[in-house]
Order: sequence, then C-alpha cells, then structure tokens
Amino acid sequence: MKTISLRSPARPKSKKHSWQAIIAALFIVLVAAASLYTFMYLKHDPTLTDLRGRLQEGSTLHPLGTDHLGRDVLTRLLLGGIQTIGYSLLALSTALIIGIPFGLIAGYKRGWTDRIFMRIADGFLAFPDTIVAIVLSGLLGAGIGNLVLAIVIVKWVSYARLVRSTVLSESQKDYIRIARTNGLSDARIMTKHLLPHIAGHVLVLASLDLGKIILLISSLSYIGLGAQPPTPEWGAMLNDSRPYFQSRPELMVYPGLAIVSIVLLANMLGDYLRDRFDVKKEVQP
Amino acid sequence: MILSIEELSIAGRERTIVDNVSLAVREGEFMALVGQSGSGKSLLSQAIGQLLPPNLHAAGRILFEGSNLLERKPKEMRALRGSRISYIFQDYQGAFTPFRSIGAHFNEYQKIHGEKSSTVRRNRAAEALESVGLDPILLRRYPFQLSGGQLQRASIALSLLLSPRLLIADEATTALDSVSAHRVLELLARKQKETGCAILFITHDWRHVRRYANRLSVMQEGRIVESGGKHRILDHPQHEYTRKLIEAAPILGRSLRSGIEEETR
Amino acid sequence: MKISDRLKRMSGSIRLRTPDIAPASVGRFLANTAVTSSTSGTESTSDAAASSTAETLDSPVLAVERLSRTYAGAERPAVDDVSFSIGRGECLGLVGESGCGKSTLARCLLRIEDADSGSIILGGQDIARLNGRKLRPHRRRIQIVFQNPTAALNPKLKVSDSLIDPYEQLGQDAKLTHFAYTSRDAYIRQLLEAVELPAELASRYPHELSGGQRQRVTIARAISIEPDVVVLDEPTASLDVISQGAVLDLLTNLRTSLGLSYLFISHDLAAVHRMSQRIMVMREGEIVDRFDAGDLFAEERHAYTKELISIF
Amino acid sequence: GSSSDTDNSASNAAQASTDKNVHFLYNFSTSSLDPHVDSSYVPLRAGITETLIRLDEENLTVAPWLAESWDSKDGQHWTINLRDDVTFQNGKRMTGDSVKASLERALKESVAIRNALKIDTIEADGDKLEITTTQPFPEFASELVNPNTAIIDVSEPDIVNKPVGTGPFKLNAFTPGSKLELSRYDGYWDGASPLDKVTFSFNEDANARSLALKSGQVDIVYRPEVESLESLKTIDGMVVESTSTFRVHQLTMNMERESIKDLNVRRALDALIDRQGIVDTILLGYGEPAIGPFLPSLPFAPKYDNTASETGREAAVKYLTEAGYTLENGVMTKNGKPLKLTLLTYSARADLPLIAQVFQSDAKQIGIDVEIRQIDTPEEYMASNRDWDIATYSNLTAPRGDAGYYLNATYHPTGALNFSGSEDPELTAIIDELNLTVAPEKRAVLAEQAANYVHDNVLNSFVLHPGTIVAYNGKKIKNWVTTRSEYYMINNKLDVM
Amino acid sequence: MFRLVIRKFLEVFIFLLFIMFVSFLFIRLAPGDPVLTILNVDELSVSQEQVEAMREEMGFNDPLLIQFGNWLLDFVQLDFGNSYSTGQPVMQMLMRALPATAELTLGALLVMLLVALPLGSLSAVYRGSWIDTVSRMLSIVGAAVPSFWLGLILIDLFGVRFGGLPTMGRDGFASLILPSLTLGLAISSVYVRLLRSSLLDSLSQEFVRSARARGLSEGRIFLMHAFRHSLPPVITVFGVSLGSLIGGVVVIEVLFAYPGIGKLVVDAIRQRDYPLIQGYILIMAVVVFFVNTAVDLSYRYLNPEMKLKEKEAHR
Ligand SMILES: Nc1ncnc2c1ncn2[C@@H]1O[C@H](COP(=O)(O)OP(=O)(O)OP(=O)(O)O)[C@@H](O)[C@H]1O
Ligand SMILES: Nc1ncnc2c1ncn2[C@@H]1O[C@H](COP(=O)(O)OP(=O)(O)OP(=O)(O)O)[C@@H](O)[C@H]1O
Ligand SMILES: [Mg+2]
Ligand SMILES: [Mg+2]
Ligand code: NI
Repeated sequence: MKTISLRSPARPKSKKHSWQAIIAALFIVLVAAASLYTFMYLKHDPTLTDLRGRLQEGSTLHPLGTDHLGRDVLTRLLLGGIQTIGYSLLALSTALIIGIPFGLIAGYKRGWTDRIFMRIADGFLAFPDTIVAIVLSGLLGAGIGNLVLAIVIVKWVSYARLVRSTVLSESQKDYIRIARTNGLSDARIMTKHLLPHIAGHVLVLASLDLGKIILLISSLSYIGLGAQPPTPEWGAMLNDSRPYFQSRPELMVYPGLAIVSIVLLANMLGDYLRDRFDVKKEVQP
Repeated sequence: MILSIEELSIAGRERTIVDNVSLAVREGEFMALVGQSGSGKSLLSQAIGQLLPPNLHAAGRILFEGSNLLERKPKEMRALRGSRISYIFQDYQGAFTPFRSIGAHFNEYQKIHGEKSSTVRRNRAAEALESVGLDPILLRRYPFQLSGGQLQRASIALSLLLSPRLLIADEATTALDSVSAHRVLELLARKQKETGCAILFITHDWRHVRRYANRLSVMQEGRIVESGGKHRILDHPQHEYTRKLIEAAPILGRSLRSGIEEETR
Repeated sequence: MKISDRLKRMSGSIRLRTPDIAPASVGRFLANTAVTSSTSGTESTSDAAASSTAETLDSPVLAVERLSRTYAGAERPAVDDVSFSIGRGECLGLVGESGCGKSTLARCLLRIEDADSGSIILGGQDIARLNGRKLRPHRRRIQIVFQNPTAALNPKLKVSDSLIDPYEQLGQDAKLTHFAYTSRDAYIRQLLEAVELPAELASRYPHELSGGQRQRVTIARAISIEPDVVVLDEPTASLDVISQGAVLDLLTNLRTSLGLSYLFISHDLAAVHRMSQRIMVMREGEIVDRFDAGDLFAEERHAYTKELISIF
Repeated sequence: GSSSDTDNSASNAAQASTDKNVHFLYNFSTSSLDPHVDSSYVPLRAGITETLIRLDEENLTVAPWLAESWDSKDGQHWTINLRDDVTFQNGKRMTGDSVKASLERALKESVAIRNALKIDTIEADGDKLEITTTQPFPEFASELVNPNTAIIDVSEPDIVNKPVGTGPFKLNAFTPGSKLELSRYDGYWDGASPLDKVTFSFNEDANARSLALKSGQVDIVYRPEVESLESLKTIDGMVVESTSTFRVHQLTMNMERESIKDLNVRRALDALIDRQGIVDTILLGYGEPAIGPFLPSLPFAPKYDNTASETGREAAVKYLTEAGYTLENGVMTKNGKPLKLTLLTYSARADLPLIAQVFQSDAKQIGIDVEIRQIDTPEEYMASNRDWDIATYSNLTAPRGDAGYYLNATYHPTGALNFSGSEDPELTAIIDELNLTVAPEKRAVLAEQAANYVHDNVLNSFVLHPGTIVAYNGKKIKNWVTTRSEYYMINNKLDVM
Repeated sequence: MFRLVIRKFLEVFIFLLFIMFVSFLFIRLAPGDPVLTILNVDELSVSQEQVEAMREEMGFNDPLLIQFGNWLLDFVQLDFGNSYSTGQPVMQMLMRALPATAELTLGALLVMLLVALPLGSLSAVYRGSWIDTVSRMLSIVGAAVPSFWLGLILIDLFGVRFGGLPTMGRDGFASLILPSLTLGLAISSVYVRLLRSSLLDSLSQEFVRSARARGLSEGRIFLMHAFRHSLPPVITVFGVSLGSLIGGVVVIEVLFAYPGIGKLVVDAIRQRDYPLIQGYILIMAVVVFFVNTAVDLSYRYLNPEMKLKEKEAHR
C-alpha cells in the first residue's frame, strides 16, 4: 500500500536498529573522547594560561587552537563536557522530578488543589531568573546544590504545567474512571496510567531544555552560582568567546557544536523513549 | 460486481492476519459477513478504503467498480471515500471528533461533498437523525454527551447521508436495543431499495442476517470458510464452523429463535 | 429442518443452572410492583451461596434507593428515582431503549458519576456519598464492564498491564476461589483463557485487538478479583455468538459457584432472558416494568416490553 | 568590506549637502536624564549641560567653565564669579540666582551630591555666588566638576526628561534607554557648533557597537569591542583612538587575613602579576601597566624610580622565602600550612575575571593554590564577607583631578571602599592632613606621599590603567577628542568634513 | 456568573498579595542594598557612617515586616514608590518601557508562529522524511545556540553585509525586524518539536481515520480535527514561557539597544532598586496570572468535555 503524502513508501524500519546505532556511536565517541582526554590532559593543563600563546590557530600541538588566555581549547572542551553534562542533567532531572508529580497531582486532583498548585506555579514564573540566582547565591553561597536549586526553581513550572494539561484531558477518559473503580490508588493511577501519556511531550521539552540549561548554568556562574572560572565548562566557554565573535568566531563554534551535539543526543534519546510510549508508532495515511 | 476482493492478505510485521481472502459484493446487494470474533472482519473491511492501521499491510487486489483500490493514490482514494464508499466503524465513539458537536460533523461532511446551502445542510442533518430515531436537538451536543446507542445511530445517519454506492457497516447495531436496531435496519433496507447501493454488513446477529441479507460469508481465523446465498448457508451449512455458529444463536423463551424463523423466504 | 429439532435446541440453550433467587430480597424488590414472585428456589449447588443465604435474606448485596441523576443542561433526568436491589448470587437484567439511562445508572453505581440524590447500599454501607480513601475499600465489591471497550482500555498499556490492575490493588483482600494467583503470568493466562482469548494477546496493545477481543479483556478484568457485584453494560454486544455463549456460560458459572451478583444490561433479550432471574425495563430514566424472567411473556407486561419481544 | 565604505561616503555626502549631523554611540544606557541624579551623566556628555568648573584635560587640573574664577582663603568660604554671557537653551540668561537654584535642586534631589559638596549656605549676588561649606573642604572646587552639579534652568517643567542647560546642544527628543536627538543651540556662549544635529544613542553590547560602526549607522563609537578593532581598522578611513583613564584595576588585599598581613607575601603577590603581558594581550595594548594608583600624568602621581623593582616568578618566590615559605611537593608551605588564597572577581568589568585567571595560573606555577570566586556585587560582598584574601577591583582614582576621593574612600578607616580593612595610622594621618590642606601644591605633595606609602607597603597592588577606546569614521568626523575623565564628549568643536 | 467574577477577583487579589509579600521578603534577602549606588561610591567620597545613615534613613534597618507594612500601605493607595536610581515613579518607568517589550514579544511570537507552525506541522505529517530531519536539526541548533550569538550573526548578516536593516534602537517597524527575528527563532525550537509530538498523537486517533473515511481532505483533517486536538500542550508551554519570555528578552534588548522592560529590570536588580523590582514582579504576576488563566480557559474551549464536566464533583 503505497502512499506518497503521509506515509513513507517503504515499510517502517525497525526502531530498534537505529537505537543500537546510537548506542554504538555514543560508545565510540565516549571511548575516543576518554582516550583523547587522557592524552590531552597529560599534554595540557586546562587551567594554565599562556598569554603569549593565546588565540593560536589549530596546530598539531593544539588541534583546535588556544583560547583567549592561551589554554588548549580541545582539552577544555573535553574536560568541560563532564562538568557541563553532569550539572545540566542533574538540574534537568531534578526539575523533572519536582515538576512532573506536581503537575500530575494538580491535574488529577483538580479543584482547590489544582488552583493552589497553579497559583504557586504562577508565583514562580513571576520572579526573574536573576533574582532567584542572586538570592540563592547570596544566601547559600556557591555550590552544585544551589545551582541545581536555582535551575529547578526556574524550570520546574513548565513541566508541571505541561504535565497538568495532559492529565486534565486524559483523566476525563473512561479508562481512568475504570482504573478508579478498580480501586487503584491515586498515586498508582498517576504513575501507571497517566505517566505514559505525558512522557512524549515532557521528553521533547526536556531534551531541548538541556541546551538552555547549559547556557543558563554559564550565566548563573557569573553571579556566583555554578562552576567558577577557570573551570572549563561549555556554556562559560561560549560566553567567554563573545568578544572574539568577529576576530575568532571558531572559539564560539566549538563549544556551540559541543552543546548542539549533546542536545542532539538527548533529543534522539527522547525520541526513542517517546516512540516507546507511542504504541501506535506511526501516523495513519 | 461492485466490489470484488481477490486473494487479499493482511499482514503485520510478525504474522498474517487475513489470509488470501476472496469476496465479492454485487451491485445493490446486502452482503453479510459473519464470523469469529478476531477473525479479521474489521481489518478486511478497512483494507477496502485504505484505512488499515499503519502497522498492517495489505496485498492482493480489491476491485471497486473495476479498478484496484490498493493501487490508488491517496488523492484518488479520497474522491471515493465518503461519497462512493462510506463506513460505519465498529468503534462508534471514534467516529466523532471529541471537540466538535454532532451537528458540526454533519455540516462538514455535506459541505466538503459539495452541498452549498447551509439551510439544506441543516435540514438534511436533522432529517437524518430523525430517520434513525434521534431527536435533532442532539445535533448541538458533543459526542460524549450521547449514549452509546445514540452515538452509533448518529454515525449510521452520517454515513447514509450521501447515498454511497457501497456502505461498509462494521457491527453497526451492537449498541442498539432491538427496537432501534430494527428501525435502523429498516432504514438501511429502504435506502438500499431507493439508491441501489451495496452493503457489506459485518454482524454477529443472526436475526439481521436472516431478515436482511442476500448473501453471506463466514470468516474464521483470517479465512472465509464459506460463502453463498442466505438460504444455502443458513439452512444447509457445509462447514463445521458455520454449523456451530448457527447452532449457537441465542433463542428467546418459548418459541422465538433469533436467527432462524419458521419459514425461509 | 424439523421443528422438534429446534425445540430441542431451544431447551438446551437455556442452561440456567441455578435460578437461586433469595425470596426476601425479591419481596423487597417487588414491593412496588404488582408482580408476585413465583420463582422456584432450587437449592444452590454452591456452598458459598448456600451458607450466605441467611444473610442475603434481609440484606441484599446491592440496594439502590431513589437514585436520580440529571446531566447539566438536560431537560429531564437521565436516571429518575430508580430503586432496586440485587441479592447474593442473583443476576438482575436491565433492558431498555437506547439512551434511556442504563449506562448512566451503571456509572452512578460505580461512583464514576455522582448521583444527584439517592443512596447506593453496597454490603450494608451507603457508598453514594463516600469519597476518596473512604470509598476505596468498597471498590473491591463492585466492578463494571463498560459498553464501549475501546474507551475502557488505556491505549498506552499492554493488555496484561490493564488486566492486572484490580488484582494488584485489591486482590490481597479478595479471596480468590475461581482464579488462583500463583504468578502474574499464570494469572493473566487464566483470565484470558476464561474469556477464550489466546495467551499471546497479553503482550499486545488495545489497538492491536479486534473489538470483540477488547470487550473480552474488559470482562476478564471485571471478574478477575471476583467481586460481589459486577455491572455488565452490554458485555457481549460485539462477540460472535459462539464466544458470546461461552462468555455468558462463564459468567453464569461464576455466579453460581461464587455467588456473584450481576446487573446485566443488554439489548439482547435472549441473553438477558437466559442470564437473569429478574428483569427490569427502563424507559426515559425510569423503571417501568419489573418481573421474573419466567414471566417475560406474561400478559401483564408493559407495552414497551412487549414491543421488544415482538421485534426480537 | 569596500561596499559598505562606498555606501558610507555616498550617504555622508548626501547628508552633508543638507544637514551636518553626527551619530554618536555610547556604551551605557540610561532611562533618566535628570542632570542632578542620573549617574550616567548623559546630559553633560551629550553637550546639553555644563558645570561651573571643568577638568583641564591637558594639564589635568581644574579649569573655569561656567564660572570665570573662584577663590577661598580657608577652604570653607568660597566666592565664585560666573560668566555673564551665558544663556540657557531657552534663551534665559544664566544668573547667580539661577545657578543657586540649580545647585539647590542638586542638593535636594541627590544625597550623593549633598554628601559630596558639603554645602551649608549659598548666596547669590548678581553674577557672584558666596558658598559656605559645613567644614573646611579644600576639594570643593574640584567637586564642582562633578556632572551632577551641572547648571540647568530649574524653572523648566520637565527636568527629568527634557533638561534645559547651557551647553552647545539642546535636547529635541529622548527615548529612555535608547537615544537622544539633539540640535545645535545657536546662542551658545562659546560659539555655536558647526553641526546641525547630533544623535546620541546607547548600546551596551560591545560587538553590536562595532558592527553598528561597520554598517555605517553610526559615526563615532565609544568603547567598541577591542577584539574587533583589527577588522575595523581595515575599513578605509576608520580611526581608533585610545587614552588611559583615571581608572585603575587593582588587586585588593584583605589585611585581616593572616597570610596577607605579611608584607613579604603581599610583595610576592605583587611581583607575580604579569602587568605587561595582561596589557598587551587582554587589553591588546589599549591601556598601561600601573605601578601606583594614579595615572602617571597626574600632577600628584609619584615618579616611581624603582620601576626596576623585581617582578616575575623568581622575585615572588624570593619574597615568599623571606616570609618563611618553602616549596614542598610543589606547594608553597609555611609551618606545614600550604598557601591557599581565595580571589574574588566579578563580571561587570569583563577584564577582571581574565586578570584573575591569569593570576591564578601564574600562582599555581609557584605552588600557590588560588581559588577564584566570582561574585555579583563586589562592594557589598567584600564589605560583609571577610572570608577572602585578595580581590580584583576597579577604581576611579582621580575622577575630578584630585586625589582626595580615592585616598579617603580606599585607605581611610572610615572610607566606604576600604575593603582592605587597612587602619594604618601613618597613612590615616597623611590623609587627614590632606583633607585640611587647601593649596594645590601642598595637596599634591601629600597625595604623592600617600601613594608612595601605599606602594611601599603594598597595601593594594595595582595592575593597569585601562584605556578608553573610541573609533570613528575619520573621513567624516573632525575634531573628536577622547578625554581621560570621560566627562566631555559632544562639544561645540566637533565637526564633520 | 457574578459570584464567579467575585471569586476570580478575590483569587487574583490574594494571589497578588501573597506574591508581593514573598517577593518583598525574597528580594530583600538578596545580599546588598541600593545605598552604595545611590551614594555613587564609584566616584564620590563616602564614609561608612554616611552609608549607615543612609540605610537608616531609607528604613533598611527596620524589621522586614514593618518595611512590608509600609510598602503595603503605599501599595493599597496605588503608590508603587519611586525608583532609587532615577527617582522617578516606578510604574511610570515600567509603563514607558512596556510598549517596547510588548512590541518585541509580539514580533517574536509572530516569527515563532511563522516558523513553528509550518515546521512542526510538516515534520509531524511527513514524519521521518527529510523535512522532519531538517526541522529537528534546526530546532536543536535553535535550542543550543545562545540568542546573543544568533543576534550578532543576524546583525552581521542583515545589518552590515546585506540589507542594511537597522541594528539598534527603536524607530519604527524596520528596527523591530532583527530583534524579533532573533527572539522568535530562539524560542521557536521548542514549539516545533512540541507541536510535532502532539500532532503525532492526534493523527493516530480514531477520529482521524473516521474523518478520512468520510472523504475529508488531509488538509482539512489536519486543520479542523487533528490540529486543534494537538494544541493544549503547545499552548501550555507557550503560557509558561510568556513569563520568562518577557524576562528573557533582556539579552536581545541589550544587543539591539531596544529600550524595553527587561533591561530596566536587570539594571534594577543589579542596583537593588527594590521598588522597581517589586513593580516588575507585580506586573509579571498579573501578566502570568491572566495568561495562564487564559490558557486554562483555552483547554475548555479545546475540550468541551472539560468545560461541561467541570461542575461535576470529582473524586
Ligand atoms: N493494528 C493491529 N496490529 C496487529 N494486530 C491487529 C491489529 N488490529 C487487529 N489485530 C488483530 O487482527 C485480528 C483481526 O482483527 P479484526 O479487528 O479484523 O477482528 P474482527 O473480525 O473485526 O473481530 P471482532 O468481531 O471482535 O471485531 C485480531 O486477532 C486482532 O487481534
Ligand atoms: N455527559 C452527558 N451530558 C448530557 N447528557 C448525557 C450525557 N451522557 C449521556 N447523556 C444523555 O443521557 C441519556 C442517557 O444516557 P445513557 O448513556 O445512560 O443511555 P443508555 O441507556 O446507556 O443508552 P445506550 O443503550 O444507547 O447506551 C441519553 O439521552 C444521553 O443522551
Ligand atoms: Mg471487528
Ligand atoms: Mg449505554
Ligand atoms: Ni432448505
């Protein structure tokens, strides 16, 4: 049955296949990065500045050149990856852990619970990010915990609301009512019956948010939260390269590409998971 | 021969669900398709309009008015659907878009098939609902505000609206009480007489088969085990399964046996 | 075909093993009808049912009193001052024209929808106003099969996951006698077997099932924990007659052996007649007729009942 | 590219025939123009308002402007003679009374000015003002250079959005946060400007400013992105000017910390700073290494003859050895305790975090572990948290050509910017004396003395004087002057070709 | 109806009061105060006593509750105070900057609609095709690239190299193009993917097949049936991000010297200009409240079941 407009002409390829490919690719990249990392680390200290050797073009010694303080870009990029990905994933997952139950409960319980929960969420939205970060860094000082807290405060609301919107419409359906007559506890209905429905959208939003969070972390480190200079970190590298936008644009391109690739990976992972929850797999013609 | 299905197979990734089925529906005929639950009746009927779920794939030939539907482009297919071939699906709730009122469905359906005047559209929608025993006031309601039987009748009314050449009714009366079902089937018969359309009627109800069908086919596990004239099959079933099926027909109380009445016309 | 053959078949098809209806509850039930009970109480074959007869005599498993429900914006109530009760091990049939309020009544009983007034006494406790946590313990006693099986199954859950729900939540309290939980897989296999479905369906999603298969899954789910009352809203509408017979047999079996009670909503008079001891006829939200199954063809039937019979 | 060049000159030529106008792009934005309150000083910078006394950019001394002359015997009673040929842009004549009213408004509206001027009474008599300060206040004249003391006509209705001053340009329109549209005031006392119109816009992004100049949308850009200058210079006719400012980037020492109390440690840290390297690379040469706080061209800046005083890692190690530190396993250690320092920095001045990182890296190489802590508001953090050792900070040292401000604020025990927590009695005595000295020459000697004391004791360590960079289209703009004070930008001499 | 209005009104009021109280405490918990800025310590000699006196005078040394009480007293008289840094009434400053921000936001939303709707729809309808791949790439780049970079590239392209579009200031429509484009592109990515994901859900619904069986064109099915069904998540995220959008424009406002509210507030935060921050949070709270209430109402429009069952009791 061949159709042009809405269905790919061939039978759908197995999704598993592409997933294995991703894992394989990821593995190779990881191994390569790790070995390169050890190699580069032996050669370059990522925090050691060398003013006379700054802004060098790529060479065999410095494959991607040096930055504005003469540090090896590749080494910093490799080292920064661990920091950046670690922090941002931690922050993202915390935001999810808080946002999803919040939205589930608000959407499922409705009524006063919903109203109060949503006003709380609105309250969080009214605060500018910078205020949150400044207050946190002032009150609690720097540190990963506070960084994560700041990002969670900024980010959780979107997940809560997104989840709530799906739950609101989904919990009208007969199968949720049946689940209730089956005596399922609210918690169980939320986790077992509603969670699969929200997974798709949440994953999409979360995987794209990863990029924004990396950038947010770097801007938070300016006011004292997060990684302090000269810790290599992609977002900070991107920001630091800002003055060289015209003279050495590649300084921005490298961390930019690194972030893009991480977001891409997260996105593929998200799409894979989404497809798992999308039991119907494909659009009908 | 308005519809002729030849060696149709429907397969998913792992298994073949409908296996090499052939079936024909003549012009103006009331063709009943009965059979085991899960034997593939619905899928067979969906294949005709290229409406199979995307994970399933049909092979073979489906000739409608002489041309193979399986080879048609989506655009050409669309020209047939709704106007020449119309469907009543088994899932009557799914027939309606949840956020549009029943009336909106009637209106849209007529509009895209060329009815320009909105008063005509409205009147015809009201008439159609009345013909299946529903109050036209239901036009203003949303699908979830109707009872199961009301929804099913609304979807029947909708699919009869434009007098198609072929009507595919997939268990169209399951949610109807016998009075309403009777009324709906009478309407179908009348329509058929008026317009001469062919009906492919999937059902489990022997009474309906007995009363309305011209011919019938019996399906079991993805195959058609027997087809033929109503009398032949009902009274002289050949296949073991058919025999069992007829035997199992529920009977009511003192005398009434639902499928097989005293005289056979 | 000979008429005698047909008669034989006819009598064979009525396989009511135990029309064991409790007289007292009938009396209460018939309080506002003119019909007098003529049911012959064949002794129950089931020990469970027998031992509980005394209890059932004055306390029906489910008693509904003056239940009403009006939808927002509707001119007339969908359920209008309905009262009835069901004894242990009894099957009460409910027939009526499409749109008369049967499903609404069913949903009210299950507390899926809130009745505007009236009480629902389940196992001695009025659950019409219970909410949340308080309601949950009573959930075990009553289960429902929805009219539209597609909507009743979570499209994102595999059949097995949907099936296991009641057991995982309520099964611990239920003393399973018909089914036995040894392992999850075995239990699900039993359930599927009971409704004549192949075990391989357990790992499929609802959209990969046929209409009849979906319906059988919902039936299996409803009876899986052997509740006291099952509300069956058109449970066999989209089944072929063989499967239909099998499912009805199973239901009858369970009823007699476990003392389950049913509220059996159907359009199929034959099935209702075959399953139920008593039948109610509903019209425009009201119960217009009630009688013992044996009196279906009696003269004093309501005009609408007669119409139903004549059409059948 | 060349295409934009031809575009520029073509459009310039077209404009020149009709209107002479200049588009100036400044690096701060303001949403208020109140000449007495707003600390962006835009009204003065844009040539709308003027002060009584100005800074002579060549000699770096105070000079007459709206005031012809001033005098005080005791530093407390001041007589100011005003010019008699000055008119406001609404045509009214500037008199002693209008100046008095203007000053009184400044005192009323701005606590800062009230604090800074310490005025007790003002009396106007024709074109003469008699002012008494609350205490002997020798710097009074130099404080009148402050743009927030600018003279305006206070009888105008909307001072905040449309101040009327005495400058060469009057305001036509103001878009808060975006730009000012100015036109020539023909009655300007010092000779009307040759220009018809000036647009004074703001853009706080350095790259965007450079690109705006590149695209020909603006003619003069204040502080373009340093790193873009190379590409700007390739454009034909582009002129890049740089002047060192009165600002100094310094390393503030927290004297309350045990290790920092040691003079030799401070000397070591001072020696460790690679000043020339930083100026050459981070500032691309637009700035000069600093030895003391004051720009060498200031009259009271000490002449450091011991410039050859040792710097570099060896010198640092030597000082540390003198302080009792030894290198153990690559870590500078004294009495078993490694030398670990916390270095504060903040991002509002982009150079500072870079300086901090370079310093950290250099320190690491001689076994000092420096931890950088980036903070939001340095003043408040440094004042209320004392858990840091050193901090990068940037100070104006002689904003109005006088040393009193910096020395008082930074080294006097009561100074608001005394983050070192230094309470050196000897230094305090010098500053106190300075505060009572009127004669400029004597003041210069005292200031020099204080600066030398600071230097000898390495109370703070000075890194560099950053330069102000201005780039403009040399084919169009004539007579642009980049001032050190950064007060005076648009004036009546500015012209186009 | 009347009662509903009253209830809503009361809800807003309590909400606002609460937000203002929390924000009042919160921003005063931030280290620092505006005194140093007001006294202009950068250029004027100030002693620590003067700083302390100023603090006392401004009431920063009073207990927070008293400060809040004073603020509240002014607040109920609709006096939101004067900015510490400019001395002007806070609301006047905010209201003056608001149109620019609104303009910019609307422009960005327009760009977002123009980008996200077609791209998201196409990539859902042609799932797995090249257009899906391209749109995924674009949205990922959009999500990972900071807006200042995007803005600079656009300035370089359309301001310097070709086109000669104005790159700064706010003079009419032309000057709105680049900033809106930057902001719009920056926010589009999420909507592209979200719309796609949601549309995929909708397109696999049973009613879509029924519509197809009725002979509806794909376009019509998409527009009238699937699209509306897929809107709630998109609108939800939109509602949420509108708040952060207004706060997040600051990068763009700075880059393009667009005199909006974002820049004003960031400066206010830097200088701890409390009244201005409070005024901003008040405005934001109102905006957020109304936007999200509108979003909630839109669910009801998109899903009549919700509206009609709302009154039914819920367990
Ligand atoms: N999308 C699907 N993917 C895989 N298998 C499917 C799918 N849809 C249906 N099936 C299977 O195909 C078989 C035939 O289904 P079909 O719906 O045609 O049955 P049917 O004859 O209509 O039965 P019923 O009378 O119960 O509706 C069933 O066994 C069903 O489980
Ligand atoms: N949510 C609702 N809002 C308004 N009216 C409703 C709603 N649900 C059902 N109704 C109406 O209430 C009446 C009873 O509906 P109900 O579903 O109980 O009928 P039923 O007896 O189950 O019919 P059927 O046999 O057709 O399923 C019908 O007229 C129906 O249109
Ligand atoms: Mg079917
Ligand atoms: Mg019903
Ligand atoms: Ni015969």
